[in-house]
Amino acid sequence: MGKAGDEDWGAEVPVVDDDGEGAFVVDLAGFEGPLDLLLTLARSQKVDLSRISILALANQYLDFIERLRGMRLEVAADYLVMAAWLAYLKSRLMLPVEEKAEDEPSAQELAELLAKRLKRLEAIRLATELLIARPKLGVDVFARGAPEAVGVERRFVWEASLYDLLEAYGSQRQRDMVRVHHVRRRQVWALADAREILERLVGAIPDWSPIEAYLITYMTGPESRATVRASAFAASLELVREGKLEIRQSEPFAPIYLRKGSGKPDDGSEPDTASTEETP
Amino acid sequence: MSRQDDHEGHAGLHVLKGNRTPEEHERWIDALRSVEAILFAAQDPLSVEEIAERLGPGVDIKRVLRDLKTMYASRGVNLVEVAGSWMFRTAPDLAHLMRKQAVETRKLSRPALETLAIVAYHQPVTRAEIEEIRGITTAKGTLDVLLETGWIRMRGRRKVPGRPLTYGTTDTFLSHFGLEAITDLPGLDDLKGAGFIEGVVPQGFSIPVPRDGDSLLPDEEPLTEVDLINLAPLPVEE
Amino acid sequence: MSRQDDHEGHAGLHVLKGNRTPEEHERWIDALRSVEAILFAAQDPLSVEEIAERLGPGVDIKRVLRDLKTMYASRGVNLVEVAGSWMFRTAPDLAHLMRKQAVETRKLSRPALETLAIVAYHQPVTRAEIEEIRGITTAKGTLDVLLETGWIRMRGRRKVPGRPLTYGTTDTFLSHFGLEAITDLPGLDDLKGAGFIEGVVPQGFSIPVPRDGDSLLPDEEPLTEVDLINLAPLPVEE
Repeated sequence: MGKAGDEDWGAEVPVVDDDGEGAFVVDLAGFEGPLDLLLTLARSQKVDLSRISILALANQYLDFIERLRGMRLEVAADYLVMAAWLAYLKSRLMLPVEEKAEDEPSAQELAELLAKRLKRLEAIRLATELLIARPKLGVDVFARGAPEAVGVERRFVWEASLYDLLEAYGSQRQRDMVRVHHVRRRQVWALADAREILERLVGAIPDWSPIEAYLITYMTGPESRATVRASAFAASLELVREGKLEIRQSEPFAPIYLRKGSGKPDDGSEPDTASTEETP
Repeated sequence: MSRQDDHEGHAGLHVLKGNRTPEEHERWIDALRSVEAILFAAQDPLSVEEIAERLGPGVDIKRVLRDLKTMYASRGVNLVEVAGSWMFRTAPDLAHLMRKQAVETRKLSRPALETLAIVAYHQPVTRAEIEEIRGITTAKGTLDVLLETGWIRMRGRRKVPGRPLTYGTTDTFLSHFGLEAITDLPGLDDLKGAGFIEGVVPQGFSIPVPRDGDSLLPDEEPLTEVDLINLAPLPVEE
Repeated sequence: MSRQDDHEGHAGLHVLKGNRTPEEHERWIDALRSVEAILFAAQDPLSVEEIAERLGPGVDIKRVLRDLKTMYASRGVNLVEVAGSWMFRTAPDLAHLMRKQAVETRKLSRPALETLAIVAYHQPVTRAEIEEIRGITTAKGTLDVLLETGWIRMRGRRKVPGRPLTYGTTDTFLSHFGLEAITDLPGLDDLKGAGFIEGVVPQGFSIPVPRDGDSLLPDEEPLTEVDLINLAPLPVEE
């Protein structure tokens, strides 16, 4: 009684427990409580439970408990409680019919209640038998051993409206406009930029050097070559006019050479400057 | 294997032909084959609604099920209704062949089985009521074990002082014991016949008609969220 | 449902009676039912030997299997032999019942919408061209999703080094977006008018007039058969 877990799975129940103080407590294994013991005793009367002699049953029960105690075995408390109750019932049953108190059942009624409780326990026992006798799934009958799973086929219905589409295209191309503008700016060498760079570079180089040498680092790709050359050349002419730069080209399409100017504004007498040409 | 013209090939199907036009018959055969396939493939019982969902409209599934049940009644595999759902199972009389198939199942102890039966026949029932019938204290573990099997569940709380938990059975219980409904519990008539159902016995002594369904009785109240967390059965140790 | 005397109840079984004595017939029915049940409950296909082990001696299992196979040939479930082992499987023609169609509505992502719009306006267009217009790398998945919608298709290959694929829209695209023809897509002025493009439009900014028709342009070449196999879109992951 009162043990959890393993017992519920049909594990062995010890018949006798050592309570740790030397005395043995009869667990009355095989009997599931006093009611069960009573039912077992009642069955031995071999009569219909509703016509059973509760008096005889009470005597049997008390004898049984007495025998256990005679064997100097400790009996679990609830069996003793039942024994006490049965002794009381027995004494009342044996007395002549007493005056019945209003709110108290008579001894006969108590006996009937006990008989009915026993009958009910027996009924549920029978029902348990019937229930466990049924073919059980996974024990007697079997479900599909290799079930075929239902594959879920996801189908997507895509949603987008023409509005979504046009809005996406419009804003996409709008971004595109801004972006293209930026790219142009990077790809064109502004005159001012070219002038600033030439001023800085030429100051560092004392003698004639080809213009390409100054510009090579800025000609990052074929598409930038033309703009770098054009802007640099235009800027160089301006710098020559201001006397900050001297420029020389031996013949058309020949390399253009630059060097630091005298610092005086150009008077136009330098012959080389006129014949220069931009590379196409 | 042309289904259309080979009468012999239809095997069991042609016996159910009845008075149908060839077209109706063909549709009928299609319906039978389809439901047969769907149920045969499934491990768990399927409700009429679940079958209908797979089949699409226009099929009298209940009739198909009835016909299939008849067709399979004598076979090694039977079509059975369990808790309102349908499934194929091996025939009970062939259990001896199936022993090998049986996975090592732990057998419930007597007290646990008895408690299960009380929950089944008396539901909704409180622990105190179970103890009253059995005349013995029910170990806490017993109900836990039963909860763990998935055969019983906590339904709610009885509206009496102390608000004790009420227990009832589940669909898994019905399915395991091959019951169509809780009213199919064996011996129910005997119990009624013995006068345990009617109010002839004093209060608290009757074996009530087992109540089906999930709906709570007037004297029950639902579990609260806190209950559901606190009462979640702990896994039972092996 | 007594199996012994109800001929009708045997359903498919009686057609195989042949010239047997009643006793032989009964044994035969038993064998059929047993094998049927064993195969039904088995987790894996079973060989003749494995079935024999379960049934005990005296049964011609190969014949039983052959008879069962015939009986089930026209049914919703078939008995099939796989690598020398036997199993029940749902009939191949009912495969559609074994799948559940889950229809989900999904919204196209922003990148997908933009890409779709570019394909619509600029078709035939290559992936590199889409990327150039969007100024961003287009994920492979984006085009796959669009192919899966059925709104764009691979038209052919551009006759340039690398032979890149060209994409265009489909008739499904037109019908989904309620367009009679691709040329119905609004032009720059309409887009500006509707406020889809705002502000000053720089010089040289243009929106192409979408080209209609399935026929390839002079700079396109058709897809080869190998393309069609290799490029079949894979199902889109969740």
